[in-house]
Amino acid sequence: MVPLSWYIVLSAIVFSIGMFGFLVRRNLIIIFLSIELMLNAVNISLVAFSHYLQSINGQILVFFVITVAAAEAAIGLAILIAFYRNKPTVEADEINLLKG
Amino acid sequence: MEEIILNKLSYPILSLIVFLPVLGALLIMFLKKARHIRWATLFVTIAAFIAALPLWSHFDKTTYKMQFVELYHWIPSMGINYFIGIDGISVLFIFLTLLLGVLSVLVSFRSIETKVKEFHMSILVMETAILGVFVSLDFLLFYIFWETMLIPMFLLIGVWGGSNRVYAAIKFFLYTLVGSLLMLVGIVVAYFYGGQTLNILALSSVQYPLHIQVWLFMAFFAAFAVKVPMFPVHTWLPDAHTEAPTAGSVILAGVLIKMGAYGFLRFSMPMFPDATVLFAWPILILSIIAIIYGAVICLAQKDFKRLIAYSSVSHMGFVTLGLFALNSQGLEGGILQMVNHGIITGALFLMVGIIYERTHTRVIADYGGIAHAVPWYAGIFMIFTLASIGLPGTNGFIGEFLIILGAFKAHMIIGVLSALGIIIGAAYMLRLYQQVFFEKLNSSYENHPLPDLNLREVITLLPLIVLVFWIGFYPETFLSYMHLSVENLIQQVNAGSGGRHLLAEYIKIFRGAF
Amino acid sequence: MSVPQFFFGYFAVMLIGLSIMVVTRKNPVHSVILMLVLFVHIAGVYLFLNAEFLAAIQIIIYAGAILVMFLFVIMLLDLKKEVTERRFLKPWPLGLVVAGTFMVFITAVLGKLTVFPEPGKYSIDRIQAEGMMMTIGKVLYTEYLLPFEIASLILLVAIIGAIVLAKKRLE
Amino acid sequence: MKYVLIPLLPLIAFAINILFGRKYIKDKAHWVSVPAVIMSFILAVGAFMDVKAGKVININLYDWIVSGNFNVTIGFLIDRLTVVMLLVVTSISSLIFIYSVGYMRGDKGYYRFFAYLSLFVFSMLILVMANNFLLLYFGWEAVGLCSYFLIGFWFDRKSAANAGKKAFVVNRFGDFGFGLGIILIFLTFGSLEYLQVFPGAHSIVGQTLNIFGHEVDTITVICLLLFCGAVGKSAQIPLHVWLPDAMEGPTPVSALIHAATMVTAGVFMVARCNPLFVLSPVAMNTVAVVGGVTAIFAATIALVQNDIKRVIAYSTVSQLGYMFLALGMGAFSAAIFHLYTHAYFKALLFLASGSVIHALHHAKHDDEQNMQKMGGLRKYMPITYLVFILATLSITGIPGLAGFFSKDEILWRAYMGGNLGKFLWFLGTTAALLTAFYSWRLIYMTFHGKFRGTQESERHLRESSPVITVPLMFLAVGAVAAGWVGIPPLFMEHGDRIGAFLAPVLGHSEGHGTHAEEFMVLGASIAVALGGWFIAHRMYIKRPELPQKIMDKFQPVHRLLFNKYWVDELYDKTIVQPLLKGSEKVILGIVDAKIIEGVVNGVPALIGAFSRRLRRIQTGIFSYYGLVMALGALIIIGTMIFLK
Repeated sequence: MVPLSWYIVLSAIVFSIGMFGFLVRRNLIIIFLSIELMLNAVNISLVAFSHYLQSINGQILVFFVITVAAAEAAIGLAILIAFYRNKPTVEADEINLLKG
Repeated sequence: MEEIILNKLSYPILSLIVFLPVLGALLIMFLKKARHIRWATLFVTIAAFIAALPLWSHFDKTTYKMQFVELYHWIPSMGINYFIGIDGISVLFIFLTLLLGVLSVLVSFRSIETKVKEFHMSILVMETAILGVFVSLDFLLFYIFWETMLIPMFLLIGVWGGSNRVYAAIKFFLYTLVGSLLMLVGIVVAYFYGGQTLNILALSSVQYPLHIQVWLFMAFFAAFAVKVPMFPVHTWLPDAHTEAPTAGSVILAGVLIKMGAYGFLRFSMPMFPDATVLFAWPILILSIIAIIYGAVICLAQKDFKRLIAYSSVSHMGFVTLGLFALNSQGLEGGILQMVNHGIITGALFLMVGIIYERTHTRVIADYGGIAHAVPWYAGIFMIFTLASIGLPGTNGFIGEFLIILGAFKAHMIIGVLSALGIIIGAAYMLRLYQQVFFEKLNSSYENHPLPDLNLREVITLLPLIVLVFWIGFYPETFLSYMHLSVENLIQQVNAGSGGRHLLAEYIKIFRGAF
Repeated sequence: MSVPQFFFGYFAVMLIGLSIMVVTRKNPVHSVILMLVLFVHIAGVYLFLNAEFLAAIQIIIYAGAILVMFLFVIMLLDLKKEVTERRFLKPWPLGLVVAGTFMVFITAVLGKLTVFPEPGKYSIDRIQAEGMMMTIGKVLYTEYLLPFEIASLILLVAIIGAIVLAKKRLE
Repeated sequence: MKYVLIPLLPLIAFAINILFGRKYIKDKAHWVSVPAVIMSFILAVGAFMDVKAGKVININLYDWIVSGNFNVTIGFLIDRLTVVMLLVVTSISSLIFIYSVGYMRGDKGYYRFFAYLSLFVFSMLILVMANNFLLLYFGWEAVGLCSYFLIGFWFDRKSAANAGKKAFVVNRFGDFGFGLGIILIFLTFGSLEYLQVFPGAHSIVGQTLNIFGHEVDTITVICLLLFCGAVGKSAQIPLHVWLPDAMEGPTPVSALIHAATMVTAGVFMVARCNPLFVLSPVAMNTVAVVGGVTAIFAATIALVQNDIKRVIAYSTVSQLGYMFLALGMGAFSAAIFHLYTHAYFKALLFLASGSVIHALHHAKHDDEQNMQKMGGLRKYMPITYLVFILATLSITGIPGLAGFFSKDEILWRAYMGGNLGKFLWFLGTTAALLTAFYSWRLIYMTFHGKFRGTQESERHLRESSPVITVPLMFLAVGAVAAGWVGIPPLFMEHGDRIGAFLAPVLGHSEGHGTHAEEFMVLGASIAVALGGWFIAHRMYIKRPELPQKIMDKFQPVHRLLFNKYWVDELYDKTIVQPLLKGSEKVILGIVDAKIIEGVVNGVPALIGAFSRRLRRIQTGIFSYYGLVMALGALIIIGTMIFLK
């Protein structure tokens, strides 16, 4: 039998890798991919809990996470396109309009 | 709850008065033409004034209790109510606010050309907020109104002000906000010490321990002293006044800074009687400094509006002096002087605004001899100058005399020093008058004729002129409202466990410390 | 080592390896392709956890829809220049340390997770008896009806938003 | 009740003129004001009859200010003292109003002039009729205000505007003390009404006040504070500086306000408060010394002035000094008597000099008030010359004329007042000598010799019109005959009728001197009057070159006197300039701008500087923000793990 903690640790590792990608990559598309990666890492743990606790709620939650992920990706990429029209770059450190 | 008399009229009159302006603001949001907006605002302010007239006739002068009270539960779980009412002290300020509201709209008819709608909405919202402050008997309600007032004023100064308006607006905002936040802390402390209620009347009857009183008094003092403004925290006032548009200056001088002194009367004194007695002396001394300092500084002013602003510092010094003399002459004089200052300084700012519309300069040296060109203007300005100096027969005299009498009662030296301010007051006002109106007509007006007052401006000033003489010759009309409330207040202060005795104790401790 | 453990080991190694490759590739197209492989492996993990329906969803939605959208976007944006430039921001070692420490913390805490509450009523046998679709459907349309509706609304908003944002401004 | 109309009529006239004068009434303003003041005069005569019959009228109109135990009414008290003042004020006002019709004709502020004059009469009447101290203060300030308006009547002249302001502010210094005195009276007696304060005065004898640890007699403090007000209003040392400058106003104003009525308000007030003053020897002596010193001080300055109105102004200050001398010696009725005679002859002097100025003005004389540019006017203006002579005879104290009786009574009373009194008598007699000299000097320089102006202006010289000369003649009658109500008992049994009339209010003035002494005093004053005349005659008629010689010989003394002892300059250097400079440089420049604003702006500036540094962290790149956020989350998680 595979213990639950293995899945959790796997999830944590994948999440951390996704987080690393999110924090340090310059390319915005890969940053989005990293976000997807983190979401999926969470999904793994959710499904694992669902299985081991014999509760269906975890799976339902994954369902919603996928929904939100899809919406987020759609909006995010749309913003990216809109932004790209104004300033043709997808590099994170060249987008500094927050500085005001 | 025996301290209140519920509203006996068939409709909630206070709520009506307070919220009429803000409803008016909603109404004018839908208007497009500047002309319509101006007339609609004027109509709303006049309507509010008329709506308040029953207060005048139905007011019961034979009691000190809160009248026309409206009391509804608001957030029962925290003991917060919608609780409003007035007594003999606040009723005068209601009328002053309403009157100056009308006049400030009238005077802006021609001077405001940009963002007319927003301007008038700001004025109306501010009127509601100020009225709310004067009627609130619940701390949360009070605080909401108190802070609401900041925003429209900030906008008035910052958007329609003079050249340095942004600096002045931010300065005004920061000063008052810092004070208010300390007061908020004080309110929270009072809430927990006073049995988890925010009812101001209930809190006034709570006996706080002395050290708590001292801390709370200081917290409230921060908010009120900035607003008054008292001596070391007065520097926002000249900037704000100078940069604000005329209507803003009028409201600022006329009622807004009265809220600080009103706070002393409504909160500091009845809630912390011992601390009040304890702090009376330092405040008296600060007041004396404000009186003389404000007056002396006026001698050096080169800017028309700034001079009047600094004279406000001096006059408000008289007000705090009277209040903290803690006897009936001082208190009544102080309250009356608040009204007087609203009338006189309000009028002076109106007059400066009127001439500024024609000349577009505030530098005193740019004027000179204009009495030749605008005799009516000069005459009316003279009336307000004399009232400001405190000449007998004008309202300024009654207030200042009572205050000096009260101060003299409190201590002779204080009385003598305060009277000194009157001498310098005459000097700077007459100096201003001479430089502006007398001597040869300034050559710059020979080619550009300077039109005298028009009908609208005369109508704007007329009520204030009437009031100057009315209070000057028959102040009893106004004093009679406050007699009992003031007596009650003095009793409350004295009911504290004899603060003078405590003061002696403190001095002993203080001496022991060295 | 049992068979499940072996398969878990395989999936774990693949997932971690693929993840690292996804976040380190220079060319985003490569990343997306690797991501596709990664999603398929995740679906495999789901199958091991008796979540067949989610495994299918994972393939269809993530691999089939979202990743394709990424590809479209990459092609919409002409990204030749970026490929040749630096991959990471300047303080990337700090990011590495943060992510690493985070991983250590999480594993340190969750790895020791032992206390289990009472098992729920959806045992594997019951689900198999009733059918996966039936079970999920029942819960989703009864207990989770409101969230479900809200999710649909979010999707609607996302659709509209994406269209509004991405379309060229009509002059 | 009808006596309320006495002050009210001029007030109505004022209101009508100021509101409608500019557009409608214009040069008919006198038709409003003159009848009003004449009506007041008639009513005042009625009041005099009533009071003479033994009535004391005390009317309370309404409560003015009520606050706690403080209560003051608007009310009038008409007793014997008031009535005398009423008659003086209304009669002289009536004459001067009529005179002004001619004098001010053609001035573009004609309506304004009459409005202000009416307001002044109203205020002055309130002042004398008040039945309490606060209303007295009201009138007191109001006459000051009118004085301000009227001195600065030709406000386009900078000197006039300055003089008005100076008068007002200097008076404020006096009023400062006066106001405090009133407050102290209230705190001591619990009331401000004369009829409650004066009877109670005896009860507080010996009561003391603690001022900086010193126990001071309360009544003395009260009296000295009240006297402060009198010093300001009646232009005594050291607040005399405003009165000479006040001559910038039109001449009728100088006559009415700065000679006959307003400046004597201080005398009236002290006399009114005599029940208080008699209880404080210190205050009485102070009053007497200030009066005596002022009398001689002002007389010396008048010796060398060249401006015709300024000479008369200093003469007024000097005469007011006499009145205070009398008050201080306890001779209250003598002071009022002198006030009354002085009103006539001094008003006459001013109006007559006004007639001269008027004539010169119409003759396009460029320096219309400088006596050095006059001379020989006798033949052009015989009536003016005649009344001038009469007034001068009266003021110098030639027997039989008004000034003689009143001045003599003062000197005699002073002489009887112990050592201090003898000294003051000596001052007063010397001042009388100087008075005689400068008065005759004025006449000789103005009317005798040859005209020193241009020939062009000489051709236009002529006597003023009847509207000016008729009031002069009336006043001349007063200047001659007004004193006949106070002939000393020495010459006539029951001669001192005014003293007897005022006795119920001001007390009897008992003297303890022999007839021989009285004759000596009398003789001395007649001698100095003639002596002064003689010297002036020698210097200005017989040997006209003499004044210049003396001037050269006593250059420093002349400079000292000509520059009025440099009192103005002293005040300017010690009070005015330090205040203005201090205000601008120190308070505004340093305290307000640097210290307070420094603290206030310093704190935000510090925060600002700090945040400018801190702002560099804000790169605007969201990844960095994310990094920091993750770091923060990590720290929180770490603490939670390791603290458990």
